[in-house]
Amino acid sequence: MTALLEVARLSARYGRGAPVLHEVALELGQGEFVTVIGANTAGKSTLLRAISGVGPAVEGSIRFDGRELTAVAPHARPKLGIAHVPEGRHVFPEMSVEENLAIGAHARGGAPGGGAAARLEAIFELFPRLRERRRQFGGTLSGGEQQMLAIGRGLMLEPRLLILDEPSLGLAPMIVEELHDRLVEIHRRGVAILLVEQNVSLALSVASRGYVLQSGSIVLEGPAGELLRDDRVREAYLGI
Amino acid sequence: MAQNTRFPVTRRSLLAGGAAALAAPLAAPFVSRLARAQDPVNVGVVVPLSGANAQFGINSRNGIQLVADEINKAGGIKSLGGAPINLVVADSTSTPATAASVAQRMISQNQVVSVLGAFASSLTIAISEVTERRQLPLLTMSFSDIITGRGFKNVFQVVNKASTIGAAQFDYTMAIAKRLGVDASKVAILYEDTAYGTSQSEGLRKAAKDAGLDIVMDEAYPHGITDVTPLINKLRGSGAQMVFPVSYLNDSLLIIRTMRQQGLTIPAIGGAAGYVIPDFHKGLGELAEGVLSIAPANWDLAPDYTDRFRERFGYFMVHEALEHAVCMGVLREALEKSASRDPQAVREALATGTHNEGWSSVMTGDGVRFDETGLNANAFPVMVQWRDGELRTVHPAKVAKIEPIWSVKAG
Amino acid sequence: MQLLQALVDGLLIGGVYGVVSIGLSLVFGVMNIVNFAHAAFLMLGMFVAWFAWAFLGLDPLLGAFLSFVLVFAFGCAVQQVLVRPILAAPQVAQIFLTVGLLIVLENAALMAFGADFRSVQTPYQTSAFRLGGIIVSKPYLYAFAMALLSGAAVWAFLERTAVGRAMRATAQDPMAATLMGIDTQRMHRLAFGVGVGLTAFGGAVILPYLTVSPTVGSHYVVLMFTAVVLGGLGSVAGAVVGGIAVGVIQSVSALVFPIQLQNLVLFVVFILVLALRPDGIVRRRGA
Amino acid sequence: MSALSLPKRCSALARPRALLLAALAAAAAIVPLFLDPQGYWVRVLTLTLIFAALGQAWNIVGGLANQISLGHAAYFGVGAYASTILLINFGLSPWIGLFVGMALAVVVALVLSVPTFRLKGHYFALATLAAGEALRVIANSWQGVTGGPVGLSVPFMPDSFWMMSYGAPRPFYWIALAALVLVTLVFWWIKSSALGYRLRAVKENEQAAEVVGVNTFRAKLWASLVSAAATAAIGVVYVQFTYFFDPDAVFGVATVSVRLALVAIVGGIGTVIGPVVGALVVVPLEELVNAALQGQVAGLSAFVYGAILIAVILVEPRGLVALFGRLRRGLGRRPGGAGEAGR
Repeated sequence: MTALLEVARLSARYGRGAPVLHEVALELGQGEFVTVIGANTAGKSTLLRAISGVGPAVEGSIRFDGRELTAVAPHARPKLGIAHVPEGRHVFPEMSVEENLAIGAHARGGAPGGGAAARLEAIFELFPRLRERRRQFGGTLSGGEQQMLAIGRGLMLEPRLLILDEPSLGLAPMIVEELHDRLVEIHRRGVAILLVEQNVSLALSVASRGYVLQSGSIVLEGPAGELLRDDRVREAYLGI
Repeated sequence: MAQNTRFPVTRRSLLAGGAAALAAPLAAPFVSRLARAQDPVNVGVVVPLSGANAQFGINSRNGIQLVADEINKAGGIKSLGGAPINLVVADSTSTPATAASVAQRMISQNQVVSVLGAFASSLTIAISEVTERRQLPLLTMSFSDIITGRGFKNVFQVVNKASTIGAAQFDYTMAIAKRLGVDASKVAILYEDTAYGTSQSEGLRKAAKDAGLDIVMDEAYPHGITDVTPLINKLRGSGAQMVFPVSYLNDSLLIIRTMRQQGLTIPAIGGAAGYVIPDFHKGLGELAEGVLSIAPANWDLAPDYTDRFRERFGYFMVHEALEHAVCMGVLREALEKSASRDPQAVREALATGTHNEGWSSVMTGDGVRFDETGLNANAFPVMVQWRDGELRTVHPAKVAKIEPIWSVKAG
Repeated sequence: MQLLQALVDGLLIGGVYGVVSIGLSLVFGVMNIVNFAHAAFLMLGMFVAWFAWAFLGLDPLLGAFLSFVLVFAFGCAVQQVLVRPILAAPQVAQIFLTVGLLIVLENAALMAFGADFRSVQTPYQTSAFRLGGIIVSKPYLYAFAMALLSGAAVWAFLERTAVGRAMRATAQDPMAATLMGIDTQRMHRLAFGVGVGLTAFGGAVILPYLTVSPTVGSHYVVLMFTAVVLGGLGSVAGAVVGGIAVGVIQSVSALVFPIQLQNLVLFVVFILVLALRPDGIVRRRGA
Repeated sequence: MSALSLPKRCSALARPRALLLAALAAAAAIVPLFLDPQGYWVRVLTLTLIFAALGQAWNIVGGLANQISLGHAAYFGVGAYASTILLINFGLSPWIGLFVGMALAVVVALVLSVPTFRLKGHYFALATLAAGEALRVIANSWQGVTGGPVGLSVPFMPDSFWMMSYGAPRPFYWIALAALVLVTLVFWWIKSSALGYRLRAVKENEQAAEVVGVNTFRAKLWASLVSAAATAAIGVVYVQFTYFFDPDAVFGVATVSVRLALVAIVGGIGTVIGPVVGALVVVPLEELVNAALQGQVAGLSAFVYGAILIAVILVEPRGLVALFGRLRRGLGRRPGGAGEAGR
């Protein structure tokens, strides 16, 4: 079986600055849950943005389901089954929760109704809070609710790969745990997940495999459990 | 468009092709200044060919072009060995400083003997500051009182001043009303707050005051007004029996239409500009019928001449075209009389005697004679009226082509 | 009574100001660009309607639809060729690109259509309804009705259709919109096209009481900016409210101040509103 | 004056550039000796210098603090009217009128600062636009003082330095050159002073600047007062040179406000040389296009002028100075261009 996502020799830079990513290689199997950890400026977000196409120009190759992504326009990538929940959530502040979710349906080419209604129902089941808040504007939600909305909005795309960038940033610990439970649930339903998370221990506890990104290069990779026990990881990211 | 007549390409710009055309003015100082007898006499024409006044600029250019072509066809300036007239036409834009630069360019690069233009008073005044310092005659049909009111020696105004035209707008109307037995004692004055509107309304106001009439409304409105309803509401409340609007076309149409919408059937006696151009009748149709307006001159006073314009350009010779044609006609006479290309000699010839040959005779008042300020002392305004789709002269009686009527078409 | 009349007049004319300003607001909202050439598209719409009247005998109220379609298509092209390349450029460059566009469009129209002042003749343009002592001008009322109709259509488009929603998403967060599979460049093109098309529509419906010439747009530039700023840049509903506010201010201020100063009154209100409520009188844009 | 206290900074780096500029100014000063003193080119070059100086004055707020003012005509017109009214009614020398005009412009700038300084980006641009237009309406309506829409003519006088009156353009060339040099020095001085540092902070991130203790309101105010005063002073020179003006010629949006910002923008805002380069392109270009296409179809010259402006901005949105830099480096790519998705 071919990998769902195959990143090879990926380099990226902003303008004429120093490269932010340098020859990165990464692989993610069908339905796999992978996390990328690293320091703040390691280039994690840039890597995710490169995959969804909203980052800087890149060199190298990104293959999704065997197809070269670098030649696909950014806005066409969600249609292939990639949903990217960006850092900072980026919900549409002046749209209701329902409308935020409906945007996802639009990208799938369908007007609300039919399959979209069922997906909406599934998302409301996953995040009951969103159902309560369905008429509220995105901008008026709490941070945790916004994060749920952002994830729900991504799920409306019926992705095969869900990319999450720092979903727990700025959220209370209780909510973070709830969120990760939901991620596990989403993964259980067959969606592959690529997670970037500052909360390294949490990330490694939910993911099956992990990569360590340092100064734009992958320095370490392996099963999550191994990484969690790795001294270098423990020292650098877990503060132990 | 019929107006898009091209102008004779100068020798210089023929030499300079493509992008090099941009460099042509640079080369001018090095072009030989030696003038042989058959070398053309360069005449500068500075008129607005872009911006809000473009239509009037194009009309003016057409008038001048017509006369210049006629002169050349008839053998040029005979006293200069048959030298043809070469018009150097440029866009004044609507900025006075640009108009002045253009004039300066014509004087130093094209060695023009005289400048004609520039329709709008502000542009003409700016140009006159240059021509006066360069001692070169400027012929204009701009109305402003300032033009010949500064003691300049080199500016010649072939039409009456704005204050005279404004006064005539009022006095003639009263004369017509009296003759037709119409009661008119309460009047309203509306004018756009431009140089033209302001200075003409001053003459109008003074004449109304002198006549002891009740001015029940006297209001300026911003140029480019997009809704005159507040103005007409005020007019309706004022009880005026007639209104004197001084405005360009858009406002004049708005004013007349809004008056009719509100059932206000008092006559509007226009202040030239917007009221005496073909677009006025085209825009209002039936409603234009019977509308009176003052005008500095009118085509029907010399149809043998002005019909040539209609033939060539497809519309009647509007007054700015006519008066600019007169400027060109007067200049031709001065060139003939002076037999010189020296601007000062031409100025002397302009300032002396009466010019009444050919196109010079088309202006009101038996030819053009400039007083010591440079104002045409012979000219007088006329009252014109839209009748059967034509603009006809109805007053003063000595030049009137048909009898005026006092009627207002309701919508 | 005078005040009532002034309010009615202000409302009618203001509704039109509002609708011609929607496009300016929409383009700003979606692309963050202040389009100084916007009024030139009003002029184009008026010309289309005039030619439709002169050669097809179409009343401008109907010709307005043609104006919308043609100017919409033209606007999409302008966005693609001229505006798109400078979306990431400094604000000043954007301003001056649109200023250059204004000069180009005005003078292209001058070369293509000539400098004549053209106007149409319609049976209703000099009549009015009388309700009690209040005079309601027919051409103003029709223009107002058509304007509100088109404003409502745009509102419905933005609020009720998937494309409209995608456009709003692009305005609120272009990156998130891209991540949701929205082609933001297409949205920009559409927004620009709809924006200038709507203005062209507004230009057509006011043609029965106005004249068109290449520079007619210049009379509307300041009114449009005032309307959108009063309503809040980027807000569609705000543009309509702002437009009506402009119309009413103009018309009511004429009762108190000399009409010559109507724009001065407007500017003072404009600056005061900006100073006190920089985001306009209608609503606050979200984060 | 604390904001303007000059730091001990006359670095080695600044010196060769200062010498270069001095040499340029000296070379510019002798140019008119080779031209017809009454002629067209002296006139065009004088207008170029005037607009270069205006662009430089605008640059103080527009370039250093990125406050895009579209209302500088307000100051320009106030200077023009103040000195001319005093000259006509009291025979006062325009040199004195110049200071009165500067003082009035400072007052106008103070008044405008209150409602406009909180505004950002487009809002600031639009508010200043409205302010300039408001003054135009006032000048147009206040006929008793300003002459109203008819405009004002500078009285015809014999050549005199004291009355800033000359029949030929040449002396104005030197006055305009002096004005440009002065404004450029002021710009330079501010740019390298503590005030310039604060303005840069405003430009980069106003909130962050506030947090680290920069009084951004004061910084912007100083810059705009200096800019307003300089603009008014040049306004006086302009009307003495053109002899006649009406409200639209000195308070107009297109004729003044947009034009002088355009000069700075085409050249490259925030740079010392930008407005000079911009004026050297914008002003003569308009004349050359007008001259080359004279007598052609109405509207063609303005059309071509507009098209060239668009082309310049499309090729390099950051102005000609940046373009020259790019050409010198021989690099085709421009940083910060293209790439819209992540806007």
